[in-house]
Amino acid sequence: MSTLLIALLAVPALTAMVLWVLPVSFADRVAAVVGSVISGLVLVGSVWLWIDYLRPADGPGTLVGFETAPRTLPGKLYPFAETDLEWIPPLDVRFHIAVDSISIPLIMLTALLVFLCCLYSLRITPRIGRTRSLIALLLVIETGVIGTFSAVDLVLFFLFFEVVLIPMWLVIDIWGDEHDAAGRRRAATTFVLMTVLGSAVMLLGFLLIHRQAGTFDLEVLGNNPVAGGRGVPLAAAILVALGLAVKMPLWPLHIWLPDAHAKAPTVGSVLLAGLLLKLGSYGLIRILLPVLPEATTTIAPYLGGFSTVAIIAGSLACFAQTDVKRLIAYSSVGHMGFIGLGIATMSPEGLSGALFANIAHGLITGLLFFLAGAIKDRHDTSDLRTIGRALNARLPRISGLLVFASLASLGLPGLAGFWGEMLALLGAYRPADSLPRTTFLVFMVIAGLGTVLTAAYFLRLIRNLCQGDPAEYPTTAFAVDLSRIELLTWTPLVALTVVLGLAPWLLLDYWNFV
Amino acid sequence: MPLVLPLLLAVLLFCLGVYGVLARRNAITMLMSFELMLNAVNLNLVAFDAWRLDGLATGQTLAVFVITLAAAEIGLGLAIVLLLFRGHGHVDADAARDLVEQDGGIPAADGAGTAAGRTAVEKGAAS
Amino acid sequence: MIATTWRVVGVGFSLLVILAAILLSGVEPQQTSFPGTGVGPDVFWTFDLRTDDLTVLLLAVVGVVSACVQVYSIGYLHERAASYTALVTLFTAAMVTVVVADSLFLLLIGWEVMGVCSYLLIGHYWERRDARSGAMKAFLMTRFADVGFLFGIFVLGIGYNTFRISELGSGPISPGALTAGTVLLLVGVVGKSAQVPLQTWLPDAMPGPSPVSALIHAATMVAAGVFLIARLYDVFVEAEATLTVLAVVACVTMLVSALCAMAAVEVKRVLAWSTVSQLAIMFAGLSLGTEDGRHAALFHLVTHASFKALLFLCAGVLLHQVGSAAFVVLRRYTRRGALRRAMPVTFVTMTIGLGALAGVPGLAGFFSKDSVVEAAWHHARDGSTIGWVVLVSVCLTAALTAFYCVRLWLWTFFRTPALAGALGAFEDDDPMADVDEPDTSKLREPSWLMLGPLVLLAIGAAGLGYADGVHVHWGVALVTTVLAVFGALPAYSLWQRGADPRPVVLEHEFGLDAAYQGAVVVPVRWFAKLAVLGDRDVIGGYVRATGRAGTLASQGFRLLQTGNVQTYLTAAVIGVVALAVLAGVIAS
Amino acid sequence: MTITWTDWQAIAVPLVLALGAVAALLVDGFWGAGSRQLKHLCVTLVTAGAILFGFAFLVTQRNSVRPGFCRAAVEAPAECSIVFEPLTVGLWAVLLIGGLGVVGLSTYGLLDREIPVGEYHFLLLSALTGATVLAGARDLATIVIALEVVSLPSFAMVALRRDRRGSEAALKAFLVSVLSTAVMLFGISYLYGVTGSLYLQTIATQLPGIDPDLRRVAFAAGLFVIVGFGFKIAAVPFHGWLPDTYAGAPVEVTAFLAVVSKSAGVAGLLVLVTFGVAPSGSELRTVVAILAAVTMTVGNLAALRQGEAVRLLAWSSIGQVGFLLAPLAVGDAQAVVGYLAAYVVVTLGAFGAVAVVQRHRPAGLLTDYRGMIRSEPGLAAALIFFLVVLAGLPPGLAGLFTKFAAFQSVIDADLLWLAVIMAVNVMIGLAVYLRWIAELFRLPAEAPFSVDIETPAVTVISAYTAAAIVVSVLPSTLFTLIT
Repeated sequence: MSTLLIALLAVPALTAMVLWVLPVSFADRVAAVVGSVISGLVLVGSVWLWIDYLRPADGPGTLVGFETAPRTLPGKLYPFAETDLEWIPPLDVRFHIAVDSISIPLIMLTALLVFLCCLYSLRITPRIGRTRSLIALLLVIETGVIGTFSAVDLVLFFLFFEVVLIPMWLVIDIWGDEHDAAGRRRAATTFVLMTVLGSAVMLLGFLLIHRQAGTFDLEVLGNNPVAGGRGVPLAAAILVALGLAVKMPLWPLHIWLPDAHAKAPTVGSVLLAGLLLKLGSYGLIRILLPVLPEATTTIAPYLGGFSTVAIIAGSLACFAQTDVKRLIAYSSVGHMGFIGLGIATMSPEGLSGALFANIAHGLITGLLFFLAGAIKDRHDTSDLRTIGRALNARLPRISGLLVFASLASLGLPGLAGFWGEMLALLGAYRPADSLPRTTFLVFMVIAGLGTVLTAAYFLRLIRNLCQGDPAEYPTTAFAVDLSRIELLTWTPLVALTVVLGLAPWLLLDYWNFV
Repeated sequence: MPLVLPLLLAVLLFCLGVYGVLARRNAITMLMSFELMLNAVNLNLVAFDAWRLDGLATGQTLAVFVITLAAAEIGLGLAIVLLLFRGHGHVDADAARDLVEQDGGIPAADGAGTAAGRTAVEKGAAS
Repeated sequence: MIATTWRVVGVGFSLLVILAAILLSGVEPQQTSFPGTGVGPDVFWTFDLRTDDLTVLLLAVVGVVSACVQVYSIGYLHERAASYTALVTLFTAAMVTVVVADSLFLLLIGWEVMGVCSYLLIGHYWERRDARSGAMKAFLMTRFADVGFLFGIFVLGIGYNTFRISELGSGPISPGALTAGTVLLLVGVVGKSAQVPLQTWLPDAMPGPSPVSALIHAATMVAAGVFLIARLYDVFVEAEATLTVLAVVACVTMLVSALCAMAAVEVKRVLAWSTVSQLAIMFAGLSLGTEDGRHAALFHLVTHASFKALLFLCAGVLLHQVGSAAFVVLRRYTRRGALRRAMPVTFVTMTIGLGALAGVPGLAGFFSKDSVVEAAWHHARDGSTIGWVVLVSVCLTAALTAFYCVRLWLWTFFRTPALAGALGAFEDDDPMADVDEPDTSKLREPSWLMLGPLVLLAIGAAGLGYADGVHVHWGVALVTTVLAVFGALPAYSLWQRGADPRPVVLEHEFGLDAAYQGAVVVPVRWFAKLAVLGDRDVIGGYVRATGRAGTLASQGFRLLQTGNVQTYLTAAVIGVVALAVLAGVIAS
Repeated sequence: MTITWTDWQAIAVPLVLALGAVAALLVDGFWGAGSRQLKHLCVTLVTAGAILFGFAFLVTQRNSVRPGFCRAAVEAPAECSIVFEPLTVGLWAVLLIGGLGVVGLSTYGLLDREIPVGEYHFLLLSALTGATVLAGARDLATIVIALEVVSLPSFAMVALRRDRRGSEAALKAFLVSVLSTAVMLFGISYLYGVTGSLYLQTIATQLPGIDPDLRRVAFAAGLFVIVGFGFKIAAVPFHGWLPDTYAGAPVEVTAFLAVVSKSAGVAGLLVLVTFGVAPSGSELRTVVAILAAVTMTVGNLAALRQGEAVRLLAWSSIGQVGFLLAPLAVGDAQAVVGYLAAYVVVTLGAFGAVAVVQRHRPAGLLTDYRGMIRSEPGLAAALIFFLVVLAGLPPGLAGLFTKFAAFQSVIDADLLWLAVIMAVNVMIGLAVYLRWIAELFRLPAEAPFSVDIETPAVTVISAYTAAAIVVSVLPSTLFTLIT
């Protein structure tokens, strides 16, 4: 029984309830403050959890480091802060949550992004108002995401996976692009329907696993994986992978993503890209690899192939985008492709890379979407052609940050985006022994070219948006460059991007797979 | 008498009943057709009972039940038809169509219904 | 205020680098351990540093050049100075990182940060179209090459089972992996150092501020390629095939770029091509695979750093004071020697620089180039084909270099005795331009902040040749000098006739840009459209069709709801029959 | 010698319900000219009392097995007509919950209409009696009679308002139902002919060893019986009457049809499939599976474009039945009962909320619900919760886990194709309910629905909500209805 972890789950959800119970006018005023405080507490709690995890069991001393960190099977859960309660015995479902070095960083990322979103909402909210509900929904999403990252029971995983759907749908549907009501509704509905179909398919996979192994418990399943690479295990692996691929999203199941991101409000985009996509990749690592190792081997080349296509197709699509939020959304497709490739290699390098890229992408794309939102708010459109060029002259600081975030996103060594992609490629250079190496070498080369494409479209974005003759694009009368709240919100993201880029061992040390 | 004769008759009766139900507009005729169908059932039951030499005469017992049941149904049915007549002035089953959906559904402007998959992918993005 | 702070930081950092070089010189090679990290059982890397002679040498070069550039920039650049200075400092720091790294990944960080800094600095004047596209091109081409570089790191690191540079080369590795790894590294080097076939970005990077060009061409970025091969020389020497490739690339590059330089009509562009050419000479030296060759290459690196930095800073002065470095513009100011007279220091230092570049005996370039030739000669004498190829190429290049140096010098500072309008004269050189004389009265030397570095570097360009201990192989010296004279004479003769023939193929720089445009950029655009169309019309089409099918089905089912109870009954009976048939099918 | 012997406790609940029905009628009949309101209260209390007795009985006897009307058979266990056993407990619990819910629903709204209170409750309890008997019945004769006892009162209830719409709705339901009875009886007659018995248990033992020539007859007969129930539960293609009848009947009666009548049908079908005509491995189960697939798909798809709340609920209830049929097809009683229980609770809740709105906005369009989250937050929140449970998404865990159980039983029975269709239908179903939820959230609304909701309504809907929340937090209660 771990009070801390349960508190991390319960506090945001309960706060959301309280917010909804409070009278509207009052709650609208205090929502952002309450949300910031609560999500700040959650952030502190999650960091505390991490420190707690690193502290060796035998009394105080130095934290665990690379040499001392235990070697673990890839993706397998080594539970910490465990809570295991009986819940629905007839269905063999338990309320079993625990965390380990794979999930805590993601939980910290979740807490951080939600905290920043709440903080951002202190000053900047969508025009339509209804701040109370927005903050409450953000907190519910936080619960769902943290729950997914800490679920040990497959059904619980599925449950938390679904928790975020309706809140996110509402966030897009209500607070989305105010100029395009039909479009935002469509985007929201497409998002929620595709995801729900994916998760239902994933559930089928879980049930097949249960039929084969007789349990939903990841801990047990990790110790006794489902053997066999054909038949039922294969079907289970395919179904689970399909379901998670929708969420991730892997090409060609990504079709919901550009619309959803483009139409969502700023905080919605940030959470969608920063957190929700991670649920898919986390699931692949946590469920597919340790539970269905042999079946995963069978599908890994296909997973890798689709990921590689995602890298190329996502990057190429970015070239033809005229909407800055859409462009960033498509860039996520490419980046998630790297994560998929890393997972598909089933090698320690690839997995660590995927995990690192998860975190890095959350930070960087979060920042990018914040910036895109800021630019959109200032111009009342996210269309590149309408916004015009020469942002360097009009909004120098925001523009500078955009350049920074773009560079980080294109995988500049020394910033967080690099290590994950580098390790994914390294994993593809030397995939697990059971996988066809030549295939993965081809993937590696194509993905490598994908990094060039990534660089190219980001440079194109910078060129078309930040640079240009300022004389042609006069300064907007009341456009403010980088307000205080924006600075406050984005600084942590920038700082962490740099810190993780220069000191990857802060995370990599603890993913020490065999 | 071979078993097949009553069975055949029963099938004929039943089909006649089905035809009546489907083809006749008058509600009372329809009720009568139902009677035909139920009587086909009774015929079947009695025939099987005899064929089986059932010591408990289950089939015949059930036949009695069915007769009762038919009476109850017709009773209620006639009451409903009466009500229909009071309201509509006729007893044509196919003319009672007040309850058909009137509005033709929701207006198309409300996009949510059709949004199951309609994505505005790349609206003008290629340009 | 912020700009001032950054300037202090920048200059201070450069001085610090120099100080470090001084302190470290002569110290035993050593390594400093830093924490590392890794994944899995056998991939582990650290962020170790190392210092040895090579480090010290490069540190000194980097420190001096960047100090000069920083000081020069104070006078040169005024707009957006803070970000500019910060980036230059970061640029220097990145190069220092490359130089001191003992970890391939740390090296890669420096390597790519340099790329980004160069991108941002080339695009410093982002209002200008050529600056924007040049910057983008520079970054993308080097980035492309860096992918190869990264893969090379993979191959070598996994092959040797270490990512520590000092441990590379020791230990077993399969010949295939060795060759593949080194060739892939070479791809990165080719991109970074702008060798054929990735040479086109460097001339296009010229819209950047001149001091940045000086930094890129002399001490950082392009020099990093040479440094890397020198650093990993043990590994490269093992891989003969790679060295052959390097030699071919170097020889082709030095000739091609020298030819391009002969046709360029802008001072900075000429200098850019000459950089490519000179770097190729260094690579040629390295490709010999001998200790002599390496030494010669590094020697040339140092001298080249001084005279090329000098030349770019001089070009910067021209740009700063005159407003342009194009021959066309400069020629108007050369009438009656205005330029020469108004800016004597610039004239003299630039002359020294060009002399050094052309290999005028006694100046730095002369010695260092000769040492390469000599190393090639020694190697060729031992029966190596590579040696011969390098020898011939470098000699030819010497002649070509002399040609374009003289051409540059004459056309910039001296008035043509002949009338305008001769063969190949500058097209937009209007004969009437003689009439309206540009106002030369305002031409004057820039402030000493800018001249100081010039003088310092000029001293280096003149004197560095003696730093290595005077060692002249008279035969080689004679040959190269004669060749240089042979190269210089036609240039003089043409100038005297007022002619400047520029073959189309050279003006178009062998058409490589157009080829890349057609082979890479256009297809990528096509594919981008295809990707978007595919998303919209194929994948999205399926999704939309699903939605529409759902709607249609919904409508259809609603149509079946006629309100007629007999319809319902009929449907039900049909359903029963259908189920019966279906059941029959299943049962049988 | 006794031919049959019986444990009278086995039929205690139906008996009390029947007595309650008579009592309600009597109270109404002898009331005189007193306060109508008081009379309503009295009748309601009588009805509720009878149902509550049923609950009490179930709670005390939940683990016992009590056969009724049994006779000894040769070399076999005794054949019984009614058995009180865990499955019966579960089904009765669901039915009684539904009945009580409808009674609660009828506490507001009835008084305003021209609906006779006494008759209404009499019919309600009668139908409930039939339903409980049906759930416990173990022979075909009892099943048929019980089914009629459920059906006939329902039609009377539909027509109770005695207007044009009511009579048409009743006629449609009636005609379809009579046809279904006839078809079912026709099938039963053949089943009897083939096996020589009406006891499910005997039929089940006889069927596998049957003469191959007769197998096809038996198969068709079983099919007819199942089809008969297909009418009752409105499985596609026997569903045509349902939307019209739902739309024509008073909302309370609609709720009754959707909850009690439908549950009774499902209960009967469950009994039939698991104990009699379609033993494990029978091809008839495949037919049921196909019915399930078609029903859920058509129901959900047709609901996609509905603009009226009641019709949307009608179509969605067809979709829900499809989901119910899926575990039924594989004979997983636990999943069926769990699903049914959750469905009953939230359907009642949804109809309760609809009843409140419909009283003031008779058109009952979805657009009438626009912006209710702001104008009537409590009611809207409850309605949203019910819809979310129906869709099977968090926070509606009751719906989620019952769907989950359905998936599980289908997967465990190797019907992957059905599972995939179910997965697709989860998506379509969500699309259906989201449209409604979206309306509720949409702001600003021009004239949002806002009234003072009557206290009984608030109480009843709160109770449903509380129940739904409880089963959402502790979904295991749903599955422990059958121990």
